Amino acid sequence: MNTNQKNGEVRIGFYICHCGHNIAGMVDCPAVAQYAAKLPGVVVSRDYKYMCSDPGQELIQQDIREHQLNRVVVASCSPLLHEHTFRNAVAAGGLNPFYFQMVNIREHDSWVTADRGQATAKAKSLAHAAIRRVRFHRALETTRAPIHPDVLVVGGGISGIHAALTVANAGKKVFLVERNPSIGGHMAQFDKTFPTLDCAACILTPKMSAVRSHENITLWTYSEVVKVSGYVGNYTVTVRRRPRYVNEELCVGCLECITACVFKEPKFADEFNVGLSKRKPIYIPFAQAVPPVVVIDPERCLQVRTGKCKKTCLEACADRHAIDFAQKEELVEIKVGNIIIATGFKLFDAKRLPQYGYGRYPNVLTAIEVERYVNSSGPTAGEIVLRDGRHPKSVGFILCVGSRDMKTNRWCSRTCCMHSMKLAQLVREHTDADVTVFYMDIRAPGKGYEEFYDKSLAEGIQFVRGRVAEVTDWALSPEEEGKLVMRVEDTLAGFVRRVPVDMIVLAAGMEPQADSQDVRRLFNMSCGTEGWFLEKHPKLAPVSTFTDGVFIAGCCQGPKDIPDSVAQAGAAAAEAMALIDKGYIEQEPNTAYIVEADCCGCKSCLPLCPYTAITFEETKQKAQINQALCKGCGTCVAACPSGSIKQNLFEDEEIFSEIEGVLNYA
Amino acid sequence: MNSETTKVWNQAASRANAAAHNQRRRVTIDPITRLEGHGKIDIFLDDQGDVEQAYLQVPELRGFEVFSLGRPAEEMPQITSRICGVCPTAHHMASTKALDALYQVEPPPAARKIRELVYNTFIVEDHALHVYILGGPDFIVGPQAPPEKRNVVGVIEKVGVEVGKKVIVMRRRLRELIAYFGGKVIHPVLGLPGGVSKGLKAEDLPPFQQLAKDTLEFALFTLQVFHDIVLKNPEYVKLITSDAYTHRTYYMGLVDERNRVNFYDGQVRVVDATGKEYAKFAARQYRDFVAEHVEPWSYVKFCFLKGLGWHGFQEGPQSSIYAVAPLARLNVADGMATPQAQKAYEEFFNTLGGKPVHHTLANHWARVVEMIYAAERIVELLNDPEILSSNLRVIPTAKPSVGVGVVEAPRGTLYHHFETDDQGLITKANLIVATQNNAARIAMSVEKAAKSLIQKGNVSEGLLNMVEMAFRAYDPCFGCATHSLPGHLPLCVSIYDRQRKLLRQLAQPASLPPG
Amino acid sequence: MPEKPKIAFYWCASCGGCEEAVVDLAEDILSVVAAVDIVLWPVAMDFKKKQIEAMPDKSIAATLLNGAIRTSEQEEMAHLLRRKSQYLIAYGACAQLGGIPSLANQFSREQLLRYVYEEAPTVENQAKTRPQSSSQNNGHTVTLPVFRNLVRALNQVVEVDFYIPGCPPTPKMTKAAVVALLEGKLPPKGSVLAPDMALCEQCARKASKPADLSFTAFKRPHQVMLDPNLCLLAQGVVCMGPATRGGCEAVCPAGNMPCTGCFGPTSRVRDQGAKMLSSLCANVAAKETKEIDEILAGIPDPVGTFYRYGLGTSLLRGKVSLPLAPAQKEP
Amino acid sequence: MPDPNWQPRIVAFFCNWCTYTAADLAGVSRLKYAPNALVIRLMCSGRVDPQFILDALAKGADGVLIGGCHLGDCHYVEGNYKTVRRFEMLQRLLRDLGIEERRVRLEWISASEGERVKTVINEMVEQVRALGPLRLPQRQEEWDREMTPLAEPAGQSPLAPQRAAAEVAHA
Repeated sequence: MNTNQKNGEVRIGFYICHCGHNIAGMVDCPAVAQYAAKLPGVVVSRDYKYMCSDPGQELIQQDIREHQLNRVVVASCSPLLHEHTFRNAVAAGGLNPFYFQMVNIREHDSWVTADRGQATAKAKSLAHAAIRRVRFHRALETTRAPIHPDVLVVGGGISGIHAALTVANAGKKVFLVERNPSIGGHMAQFDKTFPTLDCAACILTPKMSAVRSHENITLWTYSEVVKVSGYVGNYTVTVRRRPRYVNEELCVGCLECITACVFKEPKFADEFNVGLSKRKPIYIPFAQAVPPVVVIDPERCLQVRTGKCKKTCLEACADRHAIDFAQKEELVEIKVGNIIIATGFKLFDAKRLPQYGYGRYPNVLTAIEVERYVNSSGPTAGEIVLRDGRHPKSVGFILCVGSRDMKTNRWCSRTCCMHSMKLAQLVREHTDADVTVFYMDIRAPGKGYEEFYDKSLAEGIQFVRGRVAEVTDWALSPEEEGKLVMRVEDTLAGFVRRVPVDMIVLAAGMEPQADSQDVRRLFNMSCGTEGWFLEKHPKLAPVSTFTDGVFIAGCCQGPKDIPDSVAQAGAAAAEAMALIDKGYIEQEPNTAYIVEADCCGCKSCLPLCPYTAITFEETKQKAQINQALCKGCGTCVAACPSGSIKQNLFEDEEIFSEIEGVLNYA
Repeated sequence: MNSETTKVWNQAASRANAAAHNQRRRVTIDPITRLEGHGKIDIFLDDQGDVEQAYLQVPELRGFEVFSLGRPAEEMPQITSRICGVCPTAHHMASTKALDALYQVEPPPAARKIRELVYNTFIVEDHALHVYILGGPDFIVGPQAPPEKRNVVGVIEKVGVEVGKKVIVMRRRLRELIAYFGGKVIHPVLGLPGGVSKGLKAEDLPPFQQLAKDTLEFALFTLQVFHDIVLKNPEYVKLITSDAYTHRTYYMGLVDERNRVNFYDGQVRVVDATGKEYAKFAARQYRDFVAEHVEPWSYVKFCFLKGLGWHGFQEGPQSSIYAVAPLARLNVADGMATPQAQKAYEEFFNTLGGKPVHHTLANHWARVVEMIYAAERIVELLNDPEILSSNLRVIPTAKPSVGVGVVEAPRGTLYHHFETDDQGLITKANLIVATQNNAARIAMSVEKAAKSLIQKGNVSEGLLNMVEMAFRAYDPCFGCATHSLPGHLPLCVSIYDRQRKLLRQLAQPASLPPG
Repeated sequence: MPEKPKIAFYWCASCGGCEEAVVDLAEDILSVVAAVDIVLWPVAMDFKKKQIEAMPDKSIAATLLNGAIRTSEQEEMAHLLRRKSQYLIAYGACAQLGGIPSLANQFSREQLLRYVYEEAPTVENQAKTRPQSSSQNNGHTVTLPVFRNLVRALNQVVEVDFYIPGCPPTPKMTKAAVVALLEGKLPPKGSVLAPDMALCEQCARKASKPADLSFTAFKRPHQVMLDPNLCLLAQGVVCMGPATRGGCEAVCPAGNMPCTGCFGPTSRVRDQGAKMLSSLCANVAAKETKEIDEILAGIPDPVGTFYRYGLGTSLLRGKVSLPLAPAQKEP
Repeated sequence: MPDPNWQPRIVAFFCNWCTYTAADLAGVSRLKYAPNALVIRLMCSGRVDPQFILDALAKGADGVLIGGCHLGDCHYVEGNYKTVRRFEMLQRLLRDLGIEERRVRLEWISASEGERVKTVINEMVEQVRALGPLRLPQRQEEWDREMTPLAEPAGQSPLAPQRAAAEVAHA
């Protein structure tokens, strides 16, 4: 420890950062520095262009040495951004890092204040508060908690799969939990992927089976996380595993049980083919499903529902006994250190825009439906047909369905343009229909995306700029007979057109999962107003959340395409691994503690702690706080009726002096 | 007036006159600050140097009635006890009884008895304080004794250190009993509407029964002391009955169903100067009989009989002024409820020439009679098996509205009157306390004493004590009177000449013991 | 023989309970009295103010002053005794915290005088006469001290060295304090001469309080049969014990009634009421605002409950919107 | 009497995870709002000791704003429930002590609601402006002015004449 901390006299260094023009543009930094210089205890007061820069930090360290500073205050941006930077600088200067206090005069002042005089005054008040406060700071040590090396990945879409594999390949154990009977997510439903038009299955399936076979991955499909407790490095997670009535280990996916099922014909909507085909109560989600085992739909299966069934499936599986109606739902508890959330998105329900006639006109389809049609393993084995079996002569695409629309969702779903152009090309490929795309703007901001747009144009796909007003089957002219007519204002040609087509494809946008709010609470994350999970910082921490050790990847954070999702998944995996390999997490020393000599044992604090960090020491008849369990919320501190609980970094004196400070500058 | 006294006066007077002359008639013996809030007396002389008028002032006020507003009624027994730390039990009990009335609950017998036990214990303890320490010195040591002797030290010299100890120990033990039930003896907490918070454990009874015996013995012993030292001395009797200390006014006090003295409960009885019953009423009717008069020169309000109207500070047939406290209680009662006390009661009136007795100084004797009654009552209560019952509370269910409670404080009748909303939060409070009832008569006593003793501007220490005796007999508590400050009134007399120049100021110590 | 240290007792706006508390030293008081030279004790013995003024400053070793300050005279005495004493000790809740009299700070001087002298049910005063700091009565000028707008604790008028808490303080503490004085074993200036731990420590009911107590209702003492052994808070009755300095040995709970907080807060707390409010309310069970309010309605008088003895020295000191009567002329 | 260029001063206690972050977001989004609110950062609104609120008012704040996570979203599970319970009682207490309820406000603002920080602070400033200055330090000063005659040396004290007389007496 450097001598500065020994002598009683408080010697404060105050630094105000211009942050280029971000602060200096609105706050008179030199004036604030002069003001601070006159405040008691301040021995150095400077303003500087960029405090967070190396020379800026060096300045602090120099002053600590030359002026025997034992307190440092920096007025710059938000502590959430740079508090650690400056603490480290202070430490490098030989001072305990917690003799530092930061003043937020950018996010909370210069950026939000319109008047330079007022902004400067506010900066002075805030600086005054910090200068008074820092006087009471004490030397503190950060505590370290070990990190459990296992990782939980929630969601088995492409993001979850990639995150899981990345972590697993690094030798960490991973639990991958997927709600559906198979992993694969939306990508598994795609036929080809833009802009390269390579087959989705071909690139996804290997990753899926890799997940299955990976020694470090425990795959739990048909399962959901129901409870999360603990904190970064030490989460306890409860997973509900729904019974599929089929023993995953024993089933080889021969599918004979399906043929044997008492239901001779498939008669239930097939989720994977978005209802375009039928399945039986016992079924396999799709050909390449992982795990490649059948599942029994409890809603449909006679045995499960009524217990009255010939159970022909059992006979069919006689040699393996994979089918097991005795299976019960089970709750499994696991311990992990980090959690990656990749719960994806849900498609906008086109029925919400009745003017497009989805659900009213059989030949109005959604993009994903067409996606299944064009897929060779789809309901029509790759044929694009109208509901009456004919091949469409003309197809129209409507973009931004449930996107960029004040009435539904304001945001751009980012993939629909490319997705639609891809389908348009596939439609051309599979049929020789005329294809017209109705768009507001074509957004192709990705590698090879613009080229893909050109290619679409080159292939003779028509692009009409304008939002379709309505779709109707009311023919006004012979050529409109038996067709679906789109009424649209062509904003380039500048007149209203009526365009008759055989088939209409709606590019439905992306929405947060229906249960995103529950999931958010489950993992203690925040949601943006739209319902997408909120990243810790839009630029600097895009896959982190406000809860340490919980990361987000893919479309649960916002609409994005496969490359971005995969990139994020990798990033999330890397963040998790960074923590794991460090082996411990540094805990902010803001824990509460009880001064034993002061505690009267009134027990008022005991019920207040959500982490049961406070216990009652029967022998001493006093309360105690377990520093490892305390998260530092300070609720018990505020509640202790005799003021016997204190909180590091947030002592009463520190806050009272801050109050005095902010009010002191008139 | 005996020759000895006269001699002392004249010496003092001549000294005083000389001094007065030297200092151009502007002498101040200045203890005034000792008396803040504890009352002061201004005496104005005419050209002849005779007393023109005397003002007894109380210069303080706390306004309990006002800051009780909005408070839960059940807190009143504890809040109002802070009116006076000398008689907190009286205020506590008056409020508690007001709460019974407010919630229309009758406490279980055991609770009532515990209240009565605590209350009578308090009366003995408080009376003992006055007899031996506050008022007693006037008689036991003697009015002419020098001031430095006129306190408990002098008393002990006269009656012996053993007795002095006895008094202190007795008081301590009695106060311990109050603390047993009340948690604290100063500002007890036992009172709740419909009962008391704490009962008596069987194992704790015997020591208290012993205490009861000793208390009665002590009370009788006190009467004996009074006999030996006061009544055997014709000078004292003469003094007691002298005109300077006599007022013909109304008297007010609490009596039981058989018109016997009762401190804790009963009906308020008022008799006129001839002893004829003027009124008898229940606490809740007090507003029909009691009214308060305001003077600009004192914070205390002066009570008078409402039916008669305010006729100023005068006695006799025109008077609407009444007295409370021991003498008054004996005057309004037909007797005492216990044998020994009854005996003492009869002796009291026989000696002083029948009812009613108008001699202010007789209060001291009456006080001793009351001590005996209270002690006997304590014995009765502690031998009543029901005192051990654990049935101590009735939970109020009625909707509260108005409640008036009355008790006899050592210094006289004490009314607490509360009105609340449905939640039992105070919407109006009115407090009429002992010394306030007496205030007018005390003022008169002082003026009368002054007039009869100060002539031609002759003023002396002796005079001062005689004047002091005039009000000390009431054992007034101006703390209570203004709901402000306490004080067994130490006195400061300021005397002004015709030009209203301050002529003299004289003071006497109040006489709490230094030890 | 060496001169005995001079001690003074004085009272301002108090009820006399503090004086009685000193008297309640009973036999013990003799030893105290033997060791000191009491130069001022209004209720007990004569003295001349002039004698006090004549004394050199700081010549009184210690003055124990009880009672709050409401009148000009009390202020003047406080200043005088401050000058003459080495140690000025605020004795009892009123001098230390403002005490119950400072509940009056929730009401204006005018409200007070109007009610007492004009509106009280038994007053007959058509002329609306009020006591005056100086009044003429058949040519006699009679004076009274000025009645201030606010009730104040001693340290709001003069500097105070030590505090002895309680309404009233216990004889035990009083003796301990005097002994500490005589032996010169005094804590740092400004200390309260009592334990710095909350009352529960001393309460016989402490062990009976459950570790997971949360409030589904608050009950007023008269509404429940009070269990003489169970923690009063556990019975839903507001007991100020947890927010109140110990030292009285929990006499009120011993009387089967809740603590009302007369010893004031510990040294670590600036506002006793706020702290008690904080701890009580945080432990309310309900989550819906409506239910919360229903439960909290069980405490109908927050000011009187949380600031019974300390309104005058609480952070707000009283009702902040009180109209002030113009400072009166001194007589 | 109120000073014409008076500006409301509001002390704001923001929880680290939601409201403080929202205020950062408001900054990042360059939303302009009134400069009168001065933010003190706490980890959780549950740390807001009622003493802080009273102290802020007593030291010259015209209003106090408490910002926490939405109920159910507390980073510490239930801290904000404790806050709202205290707040309900505190409001009653303040009312009884003559402080308008609208001077103290509790708001749930999540990390994503930067816009709300702007609206709430602007509203708050306006409603406090409408109420006018609280000026508790000045008021308490005015309260104590009635004592000043006695704060001076005894010689000047009102009772001086009597004392003068006394001195003559003993000369």
